[in-house]
Amino acid sequence: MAAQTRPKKPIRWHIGVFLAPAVLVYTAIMILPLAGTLQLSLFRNIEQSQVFVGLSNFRTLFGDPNWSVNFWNALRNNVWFFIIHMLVQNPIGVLLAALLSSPRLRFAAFYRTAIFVPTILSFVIVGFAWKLILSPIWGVAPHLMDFVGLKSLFTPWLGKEQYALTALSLVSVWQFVGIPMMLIYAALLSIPDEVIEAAECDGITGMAQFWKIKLPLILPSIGIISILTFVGNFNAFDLIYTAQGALAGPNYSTDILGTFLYRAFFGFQLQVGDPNMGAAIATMMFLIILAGVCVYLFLVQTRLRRYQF
Amino acid sequence: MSTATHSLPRTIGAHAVLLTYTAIALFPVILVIMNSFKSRAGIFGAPLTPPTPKTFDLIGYTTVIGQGDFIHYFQNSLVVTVASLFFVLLFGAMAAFALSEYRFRGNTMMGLYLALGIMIPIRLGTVAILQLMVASGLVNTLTALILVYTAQGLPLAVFILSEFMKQVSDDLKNAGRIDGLSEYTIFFRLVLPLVRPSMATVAVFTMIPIWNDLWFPLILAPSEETKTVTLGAQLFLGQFVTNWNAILAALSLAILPVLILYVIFSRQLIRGITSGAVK
Amino acid sequence: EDVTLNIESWRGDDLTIWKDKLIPAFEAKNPGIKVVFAPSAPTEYDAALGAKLSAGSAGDLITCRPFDKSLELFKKGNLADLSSLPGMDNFSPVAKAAWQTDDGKSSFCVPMASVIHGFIYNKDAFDKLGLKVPTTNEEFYAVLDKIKADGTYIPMAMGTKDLWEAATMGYQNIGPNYWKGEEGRLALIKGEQKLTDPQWVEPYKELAKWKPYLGDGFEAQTYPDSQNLFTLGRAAIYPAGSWEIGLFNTQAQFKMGAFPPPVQKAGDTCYISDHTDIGMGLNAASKHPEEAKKFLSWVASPDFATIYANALPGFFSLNNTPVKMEDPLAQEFVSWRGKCKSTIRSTYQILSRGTPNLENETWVESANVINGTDTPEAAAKKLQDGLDSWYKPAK
Amino acid sequence: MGSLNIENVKKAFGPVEVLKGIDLEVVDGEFVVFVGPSGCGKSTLLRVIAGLEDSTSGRVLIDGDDVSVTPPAKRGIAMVFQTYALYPHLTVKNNMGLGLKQAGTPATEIERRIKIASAMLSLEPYLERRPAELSGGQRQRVAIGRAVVREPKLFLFDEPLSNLDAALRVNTRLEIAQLHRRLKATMIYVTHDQVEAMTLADKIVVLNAGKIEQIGSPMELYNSPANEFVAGFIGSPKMNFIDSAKLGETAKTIGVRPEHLTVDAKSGAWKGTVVHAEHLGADTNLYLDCEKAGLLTVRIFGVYNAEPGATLFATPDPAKTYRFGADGRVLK
Amino acid sequence: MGSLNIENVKKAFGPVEVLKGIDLEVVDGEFVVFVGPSGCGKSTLLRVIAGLEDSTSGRVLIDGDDVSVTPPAKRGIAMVFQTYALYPHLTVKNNMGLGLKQAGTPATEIERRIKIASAMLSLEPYLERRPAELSGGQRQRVAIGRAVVREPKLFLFDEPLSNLDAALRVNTRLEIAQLHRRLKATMIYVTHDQVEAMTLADKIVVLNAGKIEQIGSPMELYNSPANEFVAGFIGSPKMNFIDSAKLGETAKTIGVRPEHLTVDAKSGAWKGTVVHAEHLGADTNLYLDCEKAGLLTVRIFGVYNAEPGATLFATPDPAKTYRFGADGRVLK
Ligand SMILES: Nc1ncnc2c1ncn2[C@@H]1O[C@H](COP(=O)(O)OP(=O)(O)OP(=O)(O)O)[C@@H](O)[C@H]1O
Ligand SMILES: Nc1ncnc2c1ncn2[C@@H]1O[C@H](COP(=O)(O)OP(=O)(O)OP(=O)(O)O)[C@@H](O)[C@H]1O
Ligand SMILES: [Mg+2]
Ligand SMILES: [Mg+2]
Repeated sequence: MAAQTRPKKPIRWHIGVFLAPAVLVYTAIMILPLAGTLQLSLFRNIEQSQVFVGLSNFRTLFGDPNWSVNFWNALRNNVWFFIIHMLVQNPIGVLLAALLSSPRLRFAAFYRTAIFVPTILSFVIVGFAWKLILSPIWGVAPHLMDFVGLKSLFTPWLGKEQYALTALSLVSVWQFVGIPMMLIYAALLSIPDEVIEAAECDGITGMAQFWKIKLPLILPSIGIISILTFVGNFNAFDLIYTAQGALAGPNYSTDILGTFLYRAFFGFQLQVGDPNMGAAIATMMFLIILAGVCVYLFLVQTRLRRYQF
Repeated sequence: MSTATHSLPRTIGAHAVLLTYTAIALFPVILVIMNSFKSRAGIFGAPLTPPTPKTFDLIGYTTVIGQGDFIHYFQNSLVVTVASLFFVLLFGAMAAFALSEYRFRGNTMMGLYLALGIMIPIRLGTVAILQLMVASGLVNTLTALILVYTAQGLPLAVFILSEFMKQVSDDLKNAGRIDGLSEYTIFFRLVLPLVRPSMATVAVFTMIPIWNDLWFPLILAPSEETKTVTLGAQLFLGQFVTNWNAILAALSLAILPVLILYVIFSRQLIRGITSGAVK
Repeated sequence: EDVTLNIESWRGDDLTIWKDKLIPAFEAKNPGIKVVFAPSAPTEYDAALGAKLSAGSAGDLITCRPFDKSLELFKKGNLADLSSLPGMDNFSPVAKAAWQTDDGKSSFCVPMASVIHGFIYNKDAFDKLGLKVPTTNEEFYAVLDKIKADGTYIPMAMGTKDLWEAATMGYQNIGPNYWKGEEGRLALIKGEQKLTDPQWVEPYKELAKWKPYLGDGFEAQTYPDSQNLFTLGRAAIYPAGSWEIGLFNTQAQFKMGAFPPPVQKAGDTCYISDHTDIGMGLNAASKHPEEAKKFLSWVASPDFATIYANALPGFFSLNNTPVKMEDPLAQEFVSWRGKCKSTIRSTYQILSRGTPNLENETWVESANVINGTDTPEAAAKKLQDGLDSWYKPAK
Repeated sequence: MGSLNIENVKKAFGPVEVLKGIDLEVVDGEFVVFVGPSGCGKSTLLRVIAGLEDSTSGRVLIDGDDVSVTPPAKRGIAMVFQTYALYPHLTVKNNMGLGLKQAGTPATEIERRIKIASAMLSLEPYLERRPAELSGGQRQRVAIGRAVVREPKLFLFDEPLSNLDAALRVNTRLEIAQLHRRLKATMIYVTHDQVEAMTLADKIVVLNAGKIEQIGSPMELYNSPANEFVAGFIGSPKMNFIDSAKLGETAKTIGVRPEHLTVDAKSGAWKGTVVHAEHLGADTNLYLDCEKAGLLTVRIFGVYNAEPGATLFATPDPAKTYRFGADGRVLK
Repeated sequence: MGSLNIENVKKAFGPVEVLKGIDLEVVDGEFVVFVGPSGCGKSTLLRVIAGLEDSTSGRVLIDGDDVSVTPPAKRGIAMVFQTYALYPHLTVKNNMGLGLKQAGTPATEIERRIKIASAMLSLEPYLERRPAELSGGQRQRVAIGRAVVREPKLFLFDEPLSNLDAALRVNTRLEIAQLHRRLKATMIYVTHDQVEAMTLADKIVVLNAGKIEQIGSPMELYNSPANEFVAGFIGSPKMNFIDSAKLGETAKTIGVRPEHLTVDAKSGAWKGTVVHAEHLGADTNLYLDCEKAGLLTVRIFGVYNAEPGATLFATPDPAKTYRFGADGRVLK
């Protein structure tokens, strides 16, 4: 592009300096160990030594019904888990952020903190608290439903195959609504007041203002939230594990890729961990998530316009 | 903005929605805390009523306190969380700035590379990480935890921060360049202060999993000197599976510190927002 | 300079006992050796231990799960061979079987305790309703019916949410009476019997009958829920493992009794699950193997057995030297060893080595059967099919 | 239809009082220009009128109704912001059309109005661009266009032409004047440009430090300023103020506009030395250092050649000399 | 020290070519003003000089060195942005001081320079405020102050006075002129204000649609514009262009500046009707509709009363009449 007479650009060392610490720590402590683990998927432990077997672990994973049935089940459940988050968690998060960011709202700090409280709790606490609440024995949920005259609708949700996954997804939504809320809130606050004021003068108020002015300006943040939800959901493990155990009962109805991977990799109860098959599952999870992230990075993100304020 | 831009029904509506959701968000937490102050019979008999003189009982707390040196565990957690947070935010913001500000070959690939970390649970790398720490003699030190958490927190931080950094006005950075500021100064003096709200957001996101993590303290630093609060609490959670007084008390105690930390950060966040939103 | 030995364990519950009783007793006799009991949560134990062993940062002494889990560690070279450890001969071959190679040649963990299954009941409730302890199936259901009809108590406290309750407290508890303990278990391993045989399906049929006697919403009832239901006096019978004794003693405000799993017909031989559950091995990479062995020898001694069994009623010593126990309920449980034939859980040895894992599947299917989502026959067939897919016993 | 009454409006930001009691009456269809030094509160007053800022006290009435709690959207106003405040995500066309679309105006009508406005503002080539791809002046024109298409009863313009070049500025000024005549809308217009103020206004309001100094038609202000401030503010170059002490007059200060001084090489009232000459083409500004009167600016029509250092005599037009008392007020 | 050479610089945004080959030489210490219609590329050219925008081709030399790859920070320049680009999180004082602090200037020296600059720009009361708490004009002054305190060898000003009131504008203009003399720095200045351009510039560069139309001293441009565009652009009100066809001349167009027409009620060259009279105080603009010459603007010094509809005769000064050919160029 430039004329030949132009001198070469000097090397921009600062880019390296900015990247170096993160890249070094991250590579040494995260990427190398993980790569080491994922390559196990190409090996098999035979007589206490690792033997290269190519893709045969993957053949087992997809060919052997003992593995494939579980894998597809976990994947299906995981997709449902994700759908619920996208349909419930993110809209609620956006709604709450939109309400919170309305100017001069009283108690905004209180609401924001309160709504974020579940997000800061550990899975142990969340799992435990909700098991207690939904437990038919302790009776909080039936009590409450009695209160509004819906007691007849109560069932032991966490114990029923048809409800357990949805119930847990909703618990997870409850826990994580704070994250989309905070991100959107930060994005909304960075919209200049004057643009909003111009809209007020233009007669674009209330809902219309949200849809036509604010939403387009926070779309990049919504994009981020969607991809973070996707990544988070396909990596999810802890909540199911603390609430339903590693076997993700009843009858594997709450089994997602994370729990499936955990059982395979680390073993469970009498089941001895199989790092090779575990690595094969992890590789599949990784590829699924990577595909999603690439779709986002290369198809979605480049199309979302960002505005500088 | 002015009162004229507000309508009363809309304000009431907003409060109604927020209050409802606040109730949903807080209910389980309040339930746990409330019942932690009740006797066993009280917990089961009337879970929804606050402690009455008859059901009030601190037995749970007396059981829990004195189960180990919790002040010390707390210090450990604090050191680990704050130090990791510092490095995640610093390194993460630096890398995010490089990715969002400069166009260079491999920019997107570098972004993707730095995002790989959120796609695989770091747990899977445990053995290699542990070997690394054993080799470098860092087992049972807080440094090991700080390193791991820093690595673990970076991908998300870079991902979110680079998005927010793209919103900082070019003219502003250019004004800095014209003013003779080096790229480093532009980053530290101009960009960092302006993305403070998102830094605070990222800080909160990063802090939670670190504070709540069980696995790495268990593997890398389980010794009495380096134990974290969560690990300490988990141990006696296991111990009292059926002692609900103790469990509820332990849960309540576990909620407190992280709540305090969060409130501190969110203060920062508000301050960041009010000073950063100046356009 | 004192040598410090670290014990890896999943028994966080025993922390105080180790700290206050066992370790001081050992240290008093062995100056120069310090012992630290460092438990992790049961759910994390195996994974964490595996990682630490691979990386070389695990403690000197390893608490052993029974059978394959520990065998695997031994095969990998993580556990030292303890066949010649002084004190190993204090244990019967049956006791040692859980921590031996398949050929029985090498032992790698010192057996510590076993647990016995049965039913604990609320004596006050039985007295109030005028019930007699059941010995046969018929009596058992009669008692359950009466409790149900009365309505004051939930007849039986068990939930299926945690899965393993259904398998361990249900299937493994009553099963030995049907498959005749060791006889059936070994035949299964040899391939002479199948899980679809009547003696293996029958226990499921019984479990399926339990459903009406369980509390409302038992599908979502967790193990601690069951414990609480019983100790708060809201349930009359609790399908139990003997490890509950310690806890129940402190929590229940009523008198308790225990009975072994009822037999099919009066006069039948009774079988009980007396399951070797916990042992202790030596980390092959330990820097202080001599001191550690000294400690293990002490664990194998009757001294240890006495302190341990009394401190933890319900964990019964496997030592040949009989241990004098104070707790009446524990005495009741252990007395069944004399009346009935002992066996261990059917799925533990060899059969859970492959994929699918028979133990895990048994958890899931036992819960399914009680929940009514699978018939006993279907459940049995699933289990056998799974087993067949990888287990080819030499005939 | 578009009358405006402002009654004793005050506005403070924290401890700083920015508007110190403004009273103003604007009749329907009037074109009112606010002028005043930078920071005197012009934008703030506009924002109070628009309802974007609460006044600390006082009332704003539009068409006789107190609008203190009426949202901006319901006040029937359009505003051009000093900082443009364009919607960054919308094209120029949609920036202009959004308000109309929201109001349910038919698409063809929207199209028509945008066409007219963009022609008037020479924006046609940029209709599909986004604000970030426009130059400063182009953005400002979009902001004007956005207000214009809505045809409200009350326009608020905050320095709408400051970034335009002279030619465009004259054109746009004429277009605004025409718009004013055509729509018969009331317009309130903030500007720093003397020409704009003088040519557009029916009435100029001179603000200073949050207070109104004088209200009047352009020529009223030019010819009979109420006080020294207004006299100095209206007219460019600024009126010369001469300390009377030196001249032996009764008034505190004597004021003469540069255009009301004549120079002569030979004789005149005040003898001085040329310090600097500014050649603007159509006229020339001479800066004379006079013995008696101090530094004087003299404005001469056409090109006038005077070398710095030369001696010249300046003579004021006695009919156009102002006398100010110690309080700054004009003495008659 | 501060010379600048621009050689055939081109700049395109995607398909749109904004600068179409600019050649310019600025000697050390010169004051150069860029003028041109909105959107013609003035800001873009400044940004290329500053190094904020890569030119598509061509070279920029500062002091003879090709700075194409020198980062802005190393070019020894200061710039005032059209959008101000203040640091929102810093106080006025720190906005001005940051660059100096970065350069390691001693604190007392920083303090001193800020003091001088803020006095010169009347910013003292606002030193502790943040940009959001300032009015438009105040922000603009801060932006100027930030550039001024650095005393670089090359200043770039992008419409630095557009938001200031007349008085302040004159003052600041004089201060900039003084600064220029004192620092002997080179200054490049974009403005739409004729007075600023005429009074400040050593050399005015007239840009149009990405090309240079003419370069020259202010009076050169005023007296001998190279073409119709420059003639129309320099001088306000704009030169009258009369279609020669109606007058029977050889040139395509005849140009007469408004100030070079005289009016008389009785006789003159072109008879016309008064359409509108603008009273600016110091002078009056008359719009005459002439039978032969079309609509003419006449600028008259002082107040001139003419009712719309009255008949007047306008006469051009033949010595100051321009003749343009079909290509727009001046015919001599
Ligand atoms: N990022 C961009 N993408 C596309 N076109 C652009 C971009 N920036 C500027 N332009 C166009 O380039 C042209 C020149 O812009 P520039 O800002 O240099 O104008 P200017 O002479 O400074 O105008 P003004 O006096 O209005 O500030 C304009 O027509 C503008 O629309
Ligand atoms: N948010 C605020 N907080 C504190 N002071 C403010 C705030 N906004 C404006 N001011 C101050 O109020 C005064 C009036 O500001 P305003 O914007 O109305 O001035 P203006 O007359 O429009 O000036 P300009 O001609 O420079 O645009 C200024 O001195 C300004 O510093
Ligand atoms: Mg203003
Ligand atoms: Mg510009």
